[in-house]
Amino acid sequence: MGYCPNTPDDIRDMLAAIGAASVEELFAPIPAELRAKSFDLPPGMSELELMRLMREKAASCGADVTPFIGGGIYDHFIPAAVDHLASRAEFYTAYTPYQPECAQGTLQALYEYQTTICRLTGLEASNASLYDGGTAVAEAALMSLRITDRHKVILDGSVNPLHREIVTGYLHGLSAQAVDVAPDGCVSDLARLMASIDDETAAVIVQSPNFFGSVQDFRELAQKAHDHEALLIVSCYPIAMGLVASPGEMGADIAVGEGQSLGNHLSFGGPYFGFIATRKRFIRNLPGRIVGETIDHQGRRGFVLTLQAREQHIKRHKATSNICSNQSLCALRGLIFCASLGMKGFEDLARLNYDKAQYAKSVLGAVRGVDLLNCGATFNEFTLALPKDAAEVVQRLLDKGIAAGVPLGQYYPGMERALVVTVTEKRTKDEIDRLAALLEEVLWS
Amino acid sequence: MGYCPNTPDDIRDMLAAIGAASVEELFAPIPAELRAKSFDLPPGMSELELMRLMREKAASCGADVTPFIGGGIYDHFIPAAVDHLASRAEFYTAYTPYQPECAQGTLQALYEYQTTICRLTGLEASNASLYDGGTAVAEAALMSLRITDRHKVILDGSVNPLHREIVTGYLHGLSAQAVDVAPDGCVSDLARLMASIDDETAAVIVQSPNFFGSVQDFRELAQKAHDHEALLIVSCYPIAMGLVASPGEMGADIAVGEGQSLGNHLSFGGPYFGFIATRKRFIRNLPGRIVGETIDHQGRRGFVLTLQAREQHIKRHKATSNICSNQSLCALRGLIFCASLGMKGFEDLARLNYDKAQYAKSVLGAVRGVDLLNCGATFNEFTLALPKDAAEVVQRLLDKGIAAGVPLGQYYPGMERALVVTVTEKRTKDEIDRLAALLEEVLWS
Amino acid sequence: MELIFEKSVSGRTGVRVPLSDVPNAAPLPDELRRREPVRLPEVAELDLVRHYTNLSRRNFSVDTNFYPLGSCTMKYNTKVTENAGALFASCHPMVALLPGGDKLVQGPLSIVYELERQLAEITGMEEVTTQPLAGAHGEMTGIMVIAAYHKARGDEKRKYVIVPDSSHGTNPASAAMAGYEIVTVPTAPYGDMDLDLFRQAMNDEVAAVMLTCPNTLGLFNPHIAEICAIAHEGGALTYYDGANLNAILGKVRPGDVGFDVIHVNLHKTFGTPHGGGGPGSGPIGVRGDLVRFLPTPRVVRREDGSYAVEDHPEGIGRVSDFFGNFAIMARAYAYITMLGREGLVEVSEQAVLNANYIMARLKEEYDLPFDQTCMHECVFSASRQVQNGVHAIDVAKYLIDRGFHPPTVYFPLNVKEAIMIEPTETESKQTMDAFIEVMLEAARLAKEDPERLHEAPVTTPVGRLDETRAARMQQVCCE
Amino acid sequence: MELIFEKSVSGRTGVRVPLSDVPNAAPLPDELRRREPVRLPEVAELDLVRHYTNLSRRNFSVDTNFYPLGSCTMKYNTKVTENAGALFASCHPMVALLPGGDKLVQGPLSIVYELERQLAEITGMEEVTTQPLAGAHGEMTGIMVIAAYHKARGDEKRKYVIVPDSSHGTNPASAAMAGYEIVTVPTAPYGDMDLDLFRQAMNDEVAAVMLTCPNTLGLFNPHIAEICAIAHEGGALTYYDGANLNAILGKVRPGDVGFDVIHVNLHKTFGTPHGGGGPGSGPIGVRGDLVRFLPTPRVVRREDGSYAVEDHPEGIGRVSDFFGNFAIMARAYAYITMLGREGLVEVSEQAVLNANYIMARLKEEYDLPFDQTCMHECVFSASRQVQNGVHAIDVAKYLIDRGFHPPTVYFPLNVKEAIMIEPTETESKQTMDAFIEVMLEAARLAKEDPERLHEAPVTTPVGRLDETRAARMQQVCCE
Repeated sequence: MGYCPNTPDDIRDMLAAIGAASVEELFAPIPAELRAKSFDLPPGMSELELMRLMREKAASCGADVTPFIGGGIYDHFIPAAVDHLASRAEFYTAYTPYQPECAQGTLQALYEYQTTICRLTGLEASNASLYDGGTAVAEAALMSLRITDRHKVILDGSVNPLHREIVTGYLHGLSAQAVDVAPDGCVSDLARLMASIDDETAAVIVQSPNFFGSVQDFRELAQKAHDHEALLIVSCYPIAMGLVASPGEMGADIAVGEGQSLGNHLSFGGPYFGFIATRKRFIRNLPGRIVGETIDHQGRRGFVLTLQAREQHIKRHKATSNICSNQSLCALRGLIFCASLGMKGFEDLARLNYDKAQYAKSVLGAVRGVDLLNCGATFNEFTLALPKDAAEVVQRLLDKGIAAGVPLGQYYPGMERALVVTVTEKRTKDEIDRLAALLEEVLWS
Repeated sequence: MGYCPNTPDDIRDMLAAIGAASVEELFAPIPAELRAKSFDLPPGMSELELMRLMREKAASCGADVTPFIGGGIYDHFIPAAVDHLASRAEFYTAYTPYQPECAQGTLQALYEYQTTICRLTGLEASNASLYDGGTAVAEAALMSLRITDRHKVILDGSVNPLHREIVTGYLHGLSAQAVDVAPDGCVSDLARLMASIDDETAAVIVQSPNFFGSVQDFRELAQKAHDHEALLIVSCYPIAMGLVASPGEMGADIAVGEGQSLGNHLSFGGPYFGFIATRKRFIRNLPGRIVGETIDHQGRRGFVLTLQAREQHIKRHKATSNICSNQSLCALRGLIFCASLGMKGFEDLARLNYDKAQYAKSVLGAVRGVDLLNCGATFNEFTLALPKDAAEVVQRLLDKGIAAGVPLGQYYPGMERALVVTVTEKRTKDEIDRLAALLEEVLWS
Repeated sequence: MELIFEKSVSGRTGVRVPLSDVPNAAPLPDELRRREPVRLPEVAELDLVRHYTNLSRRNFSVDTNFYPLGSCTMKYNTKVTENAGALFASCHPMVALLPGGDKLVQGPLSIVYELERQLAEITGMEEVTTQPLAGAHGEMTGIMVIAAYHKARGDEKRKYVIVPDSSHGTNPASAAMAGYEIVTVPTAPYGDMDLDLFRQAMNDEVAAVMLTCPNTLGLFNPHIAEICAIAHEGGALTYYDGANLNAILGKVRPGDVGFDVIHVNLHKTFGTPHGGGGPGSGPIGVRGDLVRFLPTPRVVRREDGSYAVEDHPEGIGRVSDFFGNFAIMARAYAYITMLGREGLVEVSEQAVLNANYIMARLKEEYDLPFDQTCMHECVFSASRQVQNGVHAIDVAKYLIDRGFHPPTVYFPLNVKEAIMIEPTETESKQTMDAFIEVMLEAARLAKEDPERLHEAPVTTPVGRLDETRAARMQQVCCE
Repeated sequence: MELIFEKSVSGRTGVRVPLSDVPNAAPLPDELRRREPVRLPEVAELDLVRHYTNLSRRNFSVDTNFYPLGSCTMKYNTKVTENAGALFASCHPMVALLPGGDKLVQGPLSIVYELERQLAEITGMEEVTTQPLAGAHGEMTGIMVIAAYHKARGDEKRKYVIVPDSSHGTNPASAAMAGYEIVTVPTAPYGDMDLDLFRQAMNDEVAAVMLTCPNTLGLFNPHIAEICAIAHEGGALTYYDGANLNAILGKVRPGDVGFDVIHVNLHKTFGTPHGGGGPGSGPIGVRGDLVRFLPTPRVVRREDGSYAVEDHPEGIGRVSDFFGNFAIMARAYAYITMLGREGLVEVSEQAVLNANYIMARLKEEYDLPFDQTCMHECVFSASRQVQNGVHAIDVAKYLIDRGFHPPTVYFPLNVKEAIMIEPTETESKQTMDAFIEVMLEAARLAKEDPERLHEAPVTTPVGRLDETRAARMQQVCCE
């Protein structure tokens, strides 16, 4: 017996009420020739044995490696309260708040989440979450096509290559054009980006900080895009928003990003959440669910899913997106994370990331033969030029329990000796110093 | 700043309302000469640093040792639901249910707990928990003094020596007499116990299964005690109650025990809980809190703390005990554990313990030079006679990552070569076989 | 209840940020710096905890209420699988993509691999990818695979995808996202997609047919093999929406029937919690000759038994950043492993039994448009109650007052005043009996005291909310 | 709500028991076997989870409500300390007592040792033992230590322990458990134990004087040094009940003042949750020449920095099985370590500020028997309200309806209609203002509409319960 509660007596009584002789009889509508030809799975096990198995697997999950890696996903501190609150059963065992009267918990939390995203990004309207950072960039691209009724998107080469691949796939199906503009070293080639914009352009997509860690000023780019009635889409790293000018400040029309760093565990790739925010006038073009404020007949404030006419369950193939299940619980974690730090704490956290990365720059840049690639200003990532193949160096350092960074060769042919190093607030000075020492050792001994 | 929420503005406003110039002024009632001469503690740290420190400490806590040890505390399976439910904030951040209308959660749960303890022990009235197994035996002894108005307690030597030490301490203060009766090998010396009972005897205290693992029939002992208007107190191991005759069936007047094995983590010694149950006619002599059923003015069923006239906050020095804070949350875990297994599951679990221990007996008893001490019937513990000093053997096996058992020499002089081995349902056949192999190796190579 | 922002007090701090052990760095250039701090709420940890604890208490959920939300499979998710999923919290996915990194993450890679094998066996497909992050994402991925297949064959003319009118809205939306135009086929009086109309709609410009089976009426379509044959004959591929897979575990495998692509909702069928609307997870399975089009990367098992991450050069590329919603997948893997073969078969048998029981008990009082044995869910209509001015929504709101989450209402679209009930296998007869009592009570009240139903709910923190106002105001964040 | 036993259905199973990998053994002899299985509830895991989740929702708690329960120090407990305490779940205490076992449990042993050092510094005592499992258990242990001290000196005549009439009931009860007779000294008009009456009560048969300071009126007794001196002069020792230690961290150390023994409640002062009534933890600290009487075993630090468990042969023996409620101690250790010196001082300062603020704001409407600066709590009397037939209990019940846990009422016994309010340092001015509003509202209602208060609470699952009936019925378990 599995986890089904009904006893043989229950089953007998239920069959009698149905008027069926057996449970098997209920499957009579399935023609015999359609029956499963195989169902070859092992027998089940109890909780105790299951956890024994799962713990074995978790023992080999790389959790003991010191991560100086990012690539969109960051090893940040998560306050204990986040886990405690997000694991309230009333949150995680509920579904989409279709019945608002008995879902005000989820709805108000999502409204607060939307507010948080608007404030982080400096924009006016957020939805209730998307899948992840990569699909968020893709959804933003599609959104720009809808808004402008154009078919060309300019994609900066310093946007996360994993995200670019997803965007390309999404655009491909719609026969829209993605124009790639290669970066200039570690920074966006703003001149070429601007030169690429024309009256066919739906949007320019950039990232801040970019995949190499650089932070740039996109105000002029925004102006140029707007001159052509194109949109500026900025993918941003939310923790950086404590210190770095927001997409809104930069003139972006749509801001997106990977929300993982806001209180979501690394979890080998997910679940995380994507966020998207835009100007209020584009709200009807947002994909996914949106929570809005309203009142009941007694004038009490309440929250509901709103503007559902955009969505697939109403609009079907004319919807702004196919998204249905989103990443609510991860968005809730993001909200609680932000609220637990607060205005000051969030800024302090960003500064700590910045300070630690600047320290790491100085220490790693001082390793014999290692140069900093000129990336301009950076936040908590930066790119090193090594005197040897970065992939080899990383592999040798992995054997010493340290993930030294992401080697760029696999994403940027020609950059085989470049290494993007990430330093979050969780990396201690000792760990940074140790990385420098080991790097020296691996390079020269 | 620590974890206090008030801002400088709040503090200023509050001081104004109070009419004080400073917070320090509020401490003016404390004469200067009484002020602290030192308060030499290090500065605080953040969550991140704290958890780093605590994880370091937890890395050296013996959790990787395979435990074949008990001594009253057992490594049992805990269903995942127990942690999830007992960590509901409404349970663990509440206090004693003094205001029953807003504490029906705790009160009903404790009523269910009391019912569970009554059913486990085969008795009629339980309190809402005591501190632990040892103090529960002591409280039962004191209870027998109150009921009989006598001053002598007969204490079987096969009762857990840690518990006996506590009982002796409690009785000592009250100038009551504890008569120790040495066990006959691994079993209670029933004849001597019976012979010790006289008309001065308040109670006889035995344990089932006893410290050596043996299970005995106490019916005749109960009869003899009752003939002298003395009580029989049985300390029992709750998991064994799935298979072994209950204290009630054996004729006990008071049953007590250590509740840890019911869903409470090992946690280096606590918190656990002690339980106590008795016949209904002795209910007013129970120590500690008791929850009772009642109704409100609309006839709705509800639960309250009852018979409080026994307790220290009412009766002060004439109370049945000084206990105030008990181990509610641990008792709740015990309740949820029992309910999650249910009638059948609880019996199956007990049988599994029994079967595994019987298997271990056969395998370990077959190790060259090792004998089973004649313990009669056992549940999930048994005593081996080794050909060498058991303490040495245990120490050598500890180095191999296995806690082979509790050597008896430190508790029973003369039994230096005896070893009590515990086998719960969590020990696998492979682990048992490995213990046998390693024992052979340690003894002979 | 106030918003967390409304509880903010200037200068109040919550969780402490770690202290710095490095020197302060020179600031960012002015033009790159944020002008003002992010206006996040300034609350103490206690404020935070009390706020979200109390907010959570304003939700119905599976752990607190029976939640027979049709088409959502709101089954109970065991706590042990929740714990299993949490074991991998500290595992950085990028490690797997580093040179030599795969050997450090053998545990999670084995779960990806084994889960894909389990799902392949369960669905009768050749290979599975766990990359899609939700059901709709799986649908889109599946249609992208189908598009790649046609393209690889040089078959460029196909621009239509056929869906029945009873399908989930995600089906047409996903196909549209993948660049197709939609042809909708109506439901026949017997409750399934009209076979004749489907035949008429098929032509050599159709790329795929998307079906949900059992369909959204909870009915098993006995013609699915025939539909597959017709589609294949026309050169189209067939897509199986696995939303309702919970009904047929071990009974039917879409791959055996002739479907080419399937997605499964781990959060519906395989016991992972719904999280207030997500995260889900929507792996897709494909038949043999579509395997090469699956997204990159793939987790493979080497001959020595170890696992590796490989590029999949002919595939459609990446549809999400890494391997999917891994912690959700780990829960599903744990669920499948714990239940095993017998347990999974029991899931479907009991889910179907429970649905038929509710159907049998309620059909005297509620119209049953398709009165036949149902699978895991049954669809009533409140049309009889409408005669007294009581609509499906009124019954739904009354259920809230009585402690039950309402069924899905007004879906599927092809049933007027639809009330779609899916009890799932994890609910007992006793719970269903209590629900049935209240449903019958609602039917009685519809006749005797319809106002009671119109006023519901009265036990919730807010009554029925003005949705029109919300749409008009577009107040989606606080100032 | 039904009892879990009432939800039981014969034959239903919950969590699966592990399968056996060993042969079935021959059964126990008949006379040793249980006759019938234990009648535990037969429920599915979902039933279990829904039952206890919903049951939990019938509680007020710190995480959901302001809980100003005087004398209980219901402060907010941070979640990180909760996590810290859970890290040692799999650590078997018996390992520490095995030969050579101490080296495997250095982590937890270091916590026992360091926590004892922290508490010694905080209280100004020489050494501390963490063995006592709650405050009252600490009191008894402390009195046992005092008894051992007198006995070791051959001073066998002392048979009395003096307590003030305002003391917690545990003080006299604990002393009685340790074999002493109790002498109660009344409170003087100035709110503290009457010094003259105390002097009269002192003689060479007194073993100890037990004091709570600040006392249960929330007042600091400026005569404590004098009391200690008088006691010591008479050969008695002084016991400091640390229940109210939260008021004086870093301000006063009982050891400095002259107290010989102290217990501290980790669950009050040091940030561990109260668990619905327990577990607590009640370490005691003693002055130098009492150290040898502390219970066995002791955790010691060897010269090489490692920790060991040692017998303590002159001690009073064991008062609990191992080292105390360790997981609670670990939380307290984490709390003290996280807050540090400044944080702990701030605790007391803010706790005292908060209490004085509430006192100042309410004293216009509620009688304040001792109108002077209070420490961490303040005690009002509802005697003014009694003139309108409204008692302390009515105010308390009305607070429940308004979402606040009531203060302690009818304690201390030396104040009629006592209302004892302890906000603690973790509550904000805003929360207290909301509470104050409702308290003032209750005072207004007492004059204008006393019936409203008599009827309260009306928002809870049950109204006021018939306690007399409960005591008469003695229904303490279900059949």
